Amino acid sequence: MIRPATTPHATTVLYAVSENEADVAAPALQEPLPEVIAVRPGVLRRLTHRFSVLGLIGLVIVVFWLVVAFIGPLVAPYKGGVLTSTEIFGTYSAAYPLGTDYLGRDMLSRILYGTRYTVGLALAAAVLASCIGIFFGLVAAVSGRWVDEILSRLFDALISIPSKVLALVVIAAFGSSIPMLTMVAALAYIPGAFRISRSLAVNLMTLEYVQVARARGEGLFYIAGVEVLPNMIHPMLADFGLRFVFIVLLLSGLSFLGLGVQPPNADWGSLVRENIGGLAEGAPAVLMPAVAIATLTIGVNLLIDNLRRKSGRGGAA
Amino acid sequence: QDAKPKQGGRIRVATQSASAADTLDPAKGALGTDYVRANMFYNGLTELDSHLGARMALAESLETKDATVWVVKLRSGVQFHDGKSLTPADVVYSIMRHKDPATASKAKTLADQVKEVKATGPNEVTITLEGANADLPVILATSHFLIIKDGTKDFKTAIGTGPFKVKEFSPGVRTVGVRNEKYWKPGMPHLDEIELIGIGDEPARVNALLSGDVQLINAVSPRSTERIKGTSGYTILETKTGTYTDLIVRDEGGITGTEDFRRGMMYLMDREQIRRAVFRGYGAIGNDQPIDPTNKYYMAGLPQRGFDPDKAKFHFQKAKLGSAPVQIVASPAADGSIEMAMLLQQVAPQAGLNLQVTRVPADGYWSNHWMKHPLGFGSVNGRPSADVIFTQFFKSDAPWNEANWKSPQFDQMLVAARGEPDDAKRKKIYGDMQVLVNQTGGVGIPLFQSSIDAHTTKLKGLGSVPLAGLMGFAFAENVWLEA
Amino acid sequence: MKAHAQRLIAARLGLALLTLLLVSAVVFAITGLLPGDAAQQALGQAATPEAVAALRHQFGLDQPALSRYFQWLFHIVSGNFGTSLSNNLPVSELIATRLPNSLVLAGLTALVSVPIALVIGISSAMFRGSLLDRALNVLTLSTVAVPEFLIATVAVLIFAVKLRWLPALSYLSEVSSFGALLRIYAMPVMTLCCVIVAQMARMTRAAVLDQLNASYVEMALLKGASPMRIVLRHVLPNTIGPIANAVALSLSYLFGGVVIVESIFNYPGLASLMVDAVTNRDMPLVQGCVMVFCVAYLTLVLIADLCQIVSNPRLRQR
Amino acid sequence: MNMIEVKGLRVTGGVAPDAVVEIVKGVDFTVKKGEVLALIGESGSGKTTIALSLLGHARSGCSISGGSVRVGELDVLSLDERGRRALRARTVAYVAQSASAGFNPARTIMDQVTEPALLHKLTTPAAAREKAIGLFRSLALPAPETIGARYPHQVSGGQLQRLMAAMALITDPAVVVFDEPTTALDVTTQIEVLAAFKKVIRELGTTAVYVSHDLAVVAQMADRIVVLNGGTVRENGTTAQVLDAPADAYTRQLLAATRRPEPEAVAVSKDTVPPLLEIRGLSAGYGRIDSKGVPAVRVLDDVSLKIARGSTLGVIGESGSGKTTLARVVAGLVDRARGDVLLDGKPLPAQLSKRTLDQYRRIQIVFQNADTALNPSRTIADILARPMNFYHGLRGNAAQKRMLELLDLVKLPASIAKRQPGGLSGGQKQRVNLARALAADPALILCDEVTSALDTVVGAAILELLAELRRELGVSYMFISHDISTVRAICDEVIVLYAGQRVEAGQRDVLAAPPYHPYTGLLVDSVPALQPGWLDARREIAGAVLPPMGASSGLGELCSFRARCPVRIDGKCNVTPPSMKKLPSGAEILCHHSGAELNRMQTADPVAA
Ligand SMILES: Nc1ncnc2c1ncn2[C@@H]1O[C@H](COP(=O)(O)OP(=O)(O)OP(=O)(O)O)[C@@H](O)[C@H]1O
Ligand SMILES: Nc1ncnc2c1ncn2[C@@H]1O[C@H](COP(=O)(O)OP(=O)(O)OP(=O)(O)O)[C@@H](O)[C@H]1O
Ligand SMILES: [Mg+2]
Ligand SMILES: [Mg+2]
Repeated sequence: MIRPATTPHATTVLYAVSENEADVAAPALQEPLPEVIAVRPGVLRRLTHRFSVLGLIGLVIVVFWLVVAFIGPLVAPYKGGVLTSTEIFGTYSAAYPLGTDYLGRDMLSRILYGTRYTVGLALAAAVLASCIGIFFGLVAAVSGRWVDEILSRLFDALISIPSKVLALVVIAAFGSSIPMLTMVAALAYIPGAFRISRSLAVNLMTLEYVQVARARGEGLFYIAGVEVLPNMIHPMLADFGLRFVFIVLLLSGLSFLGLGVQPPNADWGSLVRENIGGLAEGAPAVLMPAVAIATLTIGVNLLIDNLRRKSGRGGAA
Repeated sequence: QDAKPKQGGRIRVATQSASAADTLDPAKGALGTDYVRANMFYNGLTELDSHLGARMALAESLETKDATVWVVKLRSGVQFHDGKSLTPADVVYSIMRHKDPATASKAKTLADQVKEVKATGPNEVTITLEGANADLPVILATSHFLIIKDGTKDFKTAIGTGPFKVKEFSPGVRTVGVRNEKYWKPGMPHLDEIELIGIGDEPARVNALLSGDVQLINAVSPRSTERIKGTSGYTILETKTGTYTDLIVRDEGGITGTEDFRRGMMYLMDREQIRRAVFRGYGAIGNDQPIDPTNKYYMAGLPQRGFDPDKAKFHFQKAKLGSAPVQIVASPAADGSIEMAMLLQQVAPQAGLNLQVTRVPADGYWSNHWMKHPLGFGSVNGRPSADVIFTQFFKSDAPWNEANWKSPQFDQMLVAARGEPDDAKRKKIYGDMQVLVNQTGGVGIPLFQSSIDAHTTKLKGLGSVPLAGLMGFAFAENVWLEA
Repeated sequence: MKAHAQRLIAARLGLALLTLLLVSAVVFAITGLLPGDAAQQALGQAATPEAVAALRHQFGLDQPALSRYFQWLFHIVSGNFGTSLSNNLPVSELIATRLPNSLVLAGLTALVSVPIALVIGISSAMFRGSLLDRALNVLTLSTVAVPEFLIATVAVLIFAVKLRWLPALSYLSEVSSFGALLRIYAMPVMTLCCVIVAQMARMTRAAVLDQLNASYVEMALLKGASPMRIVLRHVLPNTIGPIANAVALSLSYLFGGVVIVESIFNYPGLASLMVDAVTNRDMPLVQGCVMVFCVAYLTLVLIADLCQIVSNPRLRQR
Repeated sequence: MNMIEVKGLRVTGGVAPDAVVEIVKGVDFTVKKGEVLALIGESGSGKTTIALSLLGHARSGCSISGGSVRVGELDVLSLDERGRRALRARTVAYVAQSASAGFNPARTIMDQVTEPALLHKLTTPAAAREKAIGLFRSLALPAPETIGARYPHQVSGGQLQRLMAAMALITDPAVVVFDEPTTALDVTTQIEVLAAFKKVIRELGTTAVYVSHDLAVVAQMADRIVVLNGGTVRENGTTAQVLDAPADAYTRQLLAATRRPEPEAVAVSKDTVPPLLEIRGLSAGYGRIDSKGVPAVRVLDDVSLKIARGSTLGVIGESGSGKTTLARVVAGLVDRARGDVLLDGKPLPAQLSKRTLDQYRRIQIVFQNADTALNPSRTIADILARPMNFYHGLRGNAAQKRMLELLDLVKLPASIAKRQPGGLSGGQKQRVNLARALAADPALILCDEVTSALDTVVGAAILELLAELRRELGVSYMFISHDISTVRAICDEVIVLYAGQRVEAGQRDVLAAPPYHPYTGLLVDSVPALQPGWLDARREIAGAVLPPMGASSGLGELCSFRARCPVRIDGKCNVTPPSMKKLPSGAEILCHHSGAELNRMQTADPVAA
């Protein structure tokens, strides 16, 4: 039955599939747990079992970049901002495996140093945006009419302010520090997360197990946190993947507008941006960070898609 | 360059900036585009020549005895675009309006030197200054002081005397000027039409040139020059200017006010490296004083300060610099400042300095950051005269006294130089002032940037005026298209 | 159906007003946090305290923020969007010159991207899990993962500088023929497509997949319908609602989110006008632009909902 | 001649990494031309799987792994995709279990009904429409000319089921497969649908395979019966033989489950005053509440009832009559517009938030749909532990112990506790549901159609369990169902709802024999009897035209059943509201007829059970 409350937010429907998928497959994910401990050598096989080839690729990429984010500066051949070469936009060479940038700095080191900004910042912002969005989405769905209406309108208002302009304003007002950038990127994507989580939650709220909990006299927080939230995690994860991509892009867009991470550090988007002059020569300085961004975002999405796909298996059981 | 100019044709010119704040009001001009636009539609009493000297334009002559009272004879037969003749009233209005705060003139500080402007004859205007200033003809050549019609308040269009007439003006989008058939300079302008646009993104600007969409661009990054020169049919034009991006060590009572700290910072600047890495050689090494080598008052004998971390360390120790991090604020608004800050940051540990770069957005930089931090950067466009630059940036009470540098001796010398009719003596005074600024001024001027324009080789007639690129923004009437 | 749609539109109009009010308040509040104001910005380096004060007075900035806000609000209600502080032109006029451009760009992009996204989304849903599905997935992801300024610059390098097929700038004054229009818009539209196709395609895929699980699909299969027919005749009518919503969300990006494309192609749209307005602290203009974006967004969402109603006989009935 | 020949059919389910299970394990049967074969068996026995294989189709995740299926001259399994497409709907047509799910909600009915004919290029669109209208008519659909222009949601479930049959028959297929076409319907609707099906099958002489788990239904429709269990054929014989002389033990078990023993009367202390739950003059509904306190969609209208401590109240009525709403009002999930609800004689606040913890605890609700009533992301242990913790503060070992007790009580293995609901069968889930309600230690359990979604064997087990719990724990039930036999089997008292009105209330025995309210009569008569020919006999009376009636007028609430009432009185039922009457059996009814009149009319009915 189509309830009036859900019609303006048809996005829900999109994720309904995975929701069911998630429901059904949950036991499949849960049950083998005790065995994992018992059978050590099976871990690798189990891993390949749980992820498809593409998912495995995604996992490898994500883990790789996470590791780089942590140890990048340690393994970088040169210190982050050191000017080492007189050649700008140098090409691949033994001394500078990924060439040099517009000032003659080692690109590999720049990328290694930049990893933690892109990965960390985007991840933090995406997590923050999703968490806050989900929180308010749940609040709106659970508390009903009034609160819902106000929150929805407020986020509608926020969503219609272009994110780059919002970022411009906030950064101009508060300066561009890492926490600020995280906040801004999160702020830009909270309304989206809110919309989706709200419509998912509104649908879940009509389900009978939620009604049972209400009839039991449970508080709103319990209902939101225990009955509703776990059942919308999978579609939200899928949403998180794209959101992550958009945040990485927003950050690079900010660097276009001259906002962004403080020098000499630079996130990958800024690296692309500051070296774009070398594009005509096909300088690695501009290509490599772009490749890094692409691999990271594709990796994250492959991984997440795969989590869901795995969940989908055995749907008819 | 000797070829005879061809008449006709249209070109499109892209400068580095355009915004909804674009204006046709010369007083409000803030960006290169505005200056170019103003020079297309208006004329000044004087104009700059290729040595930054003043050449008569709307004024037929400009005479003074004491550099305080100036008598201007207006050129006769000059008409505004709407057919009205140029009269003293127009000149009076054009100059005096700068003094009214409501005009929001960018040249208000300069105009405040003017005591009064009066029509003293049918073709004569007398300008009385508050004090002597021999540089007035040069000042009057700047784009803010271009002559508009008496009483103009509405700048939706521009009624000037200039070589082009407004065909279309949409702020932030484009300006189209068509040839003024009745222009008072014989044989000028050469082109039928000029379209002026702004492309903020430098690579996009270069690409627009190389794809043939525009014929002339300015503010080319030194890193793009190789590419442009390497493409047949295009070339660049380097104009050495007095424009500089300076390190400001501002006296705000803290350590940045101490002589030693300042000196230390100056020694930390690796000027050669800045010139090479940041500006790819397009610039002249500076010596922490604002007069560039193209200027006739440049003092050549001043010993060049070099990169010397040891000396810097010595001075820092003398200044009792601790290990606490020192913030340095840079912004894309001050061209090259971020790179300079990063280079400084790199070498700072050698001198025992822990420098941290804070980049702030270009947006709002001038009102919110410039001169508000102990360590920061400024960017000063070349000024037509030594007097202007000293007055605006180094006089003790100058509003833009970047380093908050107070030197009564300097102020006295400034006044003395203004009133000094003897050019040799003036040069001597200016030389002393350069020494003074170099020793204690508190600004580090690593180099004077060249301004780089790029254009198709078909475009001829473009010359250099050391003020800025695009012939000191006044290229419009001078260029023509070779078939 | 009419009645239902009318009721929906009426209710939406009411809510839209509320949203607009909220937006204006939010914008006013956050721009209030900005350091500097229009007067300082207009004077730039020449900002001396007296000059700033005089200009502030002229702009009315010396009044308290709240009273300025209500004044502005009052003017809006009487249909007056105010005058831009940075160039003294009426805000409505400034917007009116840019809005058609933004609409054309958004419209053309929608015209190109929506069919592409639908085809991609539908084909990857139809061949779920196949090589094609994965390839399309990676492809759309990689286009969206490349920063748009890079895509735009690469496109310019190839098509304008190297091949000279297309102009590097979007010269609207030169739109004289359809061919010229295509040439001028080709690159901006292509760049924007790269940005928005992925999301729409993914949403379409999800929506179609959702419906493919429905039992009427199995029934259609048992009627002997071919997969193509099932998707086109059976599934699509049921996915119009969610797809329209996804499309609306993506398209709303085409108004305010295209600063970069506008600045690279020198395209005179609303987004760059708004960025300028922020830079100049030109509050009336900022507010005007945000109002337009908000209205555009709400309209898109409303259209999406109407699509959903039209496509869903259950909703149509009520 | 055999129209259908199935030999050694094997279907496996599950994809490689998961466990592969054989769903159908070598099934053989044949159907002669023009014969109706019934496939019968409990849920999950592979009925649908076999039915689909007749169309050469296996659901995603399943595959046909062996055997052969011949339909006419065609070897179905050896056909390629195109061949199978050509077969489907052309040679073998399928009528699905749930018509409402089988119809595309976004397209008109006519569009979908004529689609097979057009798809296979059998006729022109115009001719197809003509034919469809003819089929609508012979399937006794109302307004056959125009019904095709409607959308699926604009017709009732029973009509939709008949429309689906029309869709199947439009191509004149050689074989029609009916997959539980009436399981989702009300008894009253089921009768009409069955009759319509029977008529067209007979008229067209179609060969049919009829899938069902309801022996009584099958008895009406089939010539032969194949009994399935666990993917194998247990028995294959003529209808009469299978029903009268079942050869297989499993068949006997099935038969036994339908013939439920009359429950032993539980000693209910009648003198407990006040009753555990009392409802007086309750009105409720959904939507915006107007100034008079009447909701926009009014579902319940002036309903009163009492449930004594330890007793069971049955609530019966067709789909949409407001049964679930009643339960929700009691649970506090739906606001009431008017009336009082008393628990133990004390008023129960309408709003959930105003109730006390004890009130929450004492009323527990068990929903109809076991699938959606359990949070799929929590384990059974979590689900059961929550009410114990919430109401009784039980934690750790004590909770663990209590949980095991509960599982034991509902006859579930303790190993189930670690699983999530997705891993349980429908019957198991329903037991967990029940256990969760019991965990609260409630006084009243509202059971909303707890057995409707289950097959007879499993359903019977749940009912058994309910009765046992009642004996042991003394809980009371409000037992909601549309299945009269179930209600009769376990309830002490019964109320009958029609369109939100309580049309009859009384002891369980009121359902046993006339007189009853005309609506109750219709319900009782519609329950198929386990004897072949019952349907044909019954059709004769039910098919009779209703007595004519003028336009309604008058004040107050008229009898809501008057539009369908076979014994309505023009000038009375459409003018004055009915009054409450007491029948000799002690039941109260809302009708203009007296008990005697009703008795006369209803005993005249030859097939009244
Ligand atoms: N896609 C699938 N993958 C694996 N097993 C399946 C799949 N679909 C159904 N099954 C299993 O096959 C068995 C038979 O299912 P089927 O639907 O044929 O039963 P049925 O007799 O029609 O039951 P019901 O009366 O509930 O409709 C069940 O045990 C079911 O769990
Ligand atoms: N949330 C709701 N909003 C509006 N109307 C509703 C809502 N829920 C149910 N209804 C309507 O109330 C009426 C009674 O519904 P209810 O669920 O109580 O019937 P029921 O007797 O339980 O039927 P079933 O046997 O199908 O479960 C129906 O007409 C239904 O359409
Ligand atoms: Mg089945
Ligand atoms: Mg119900």
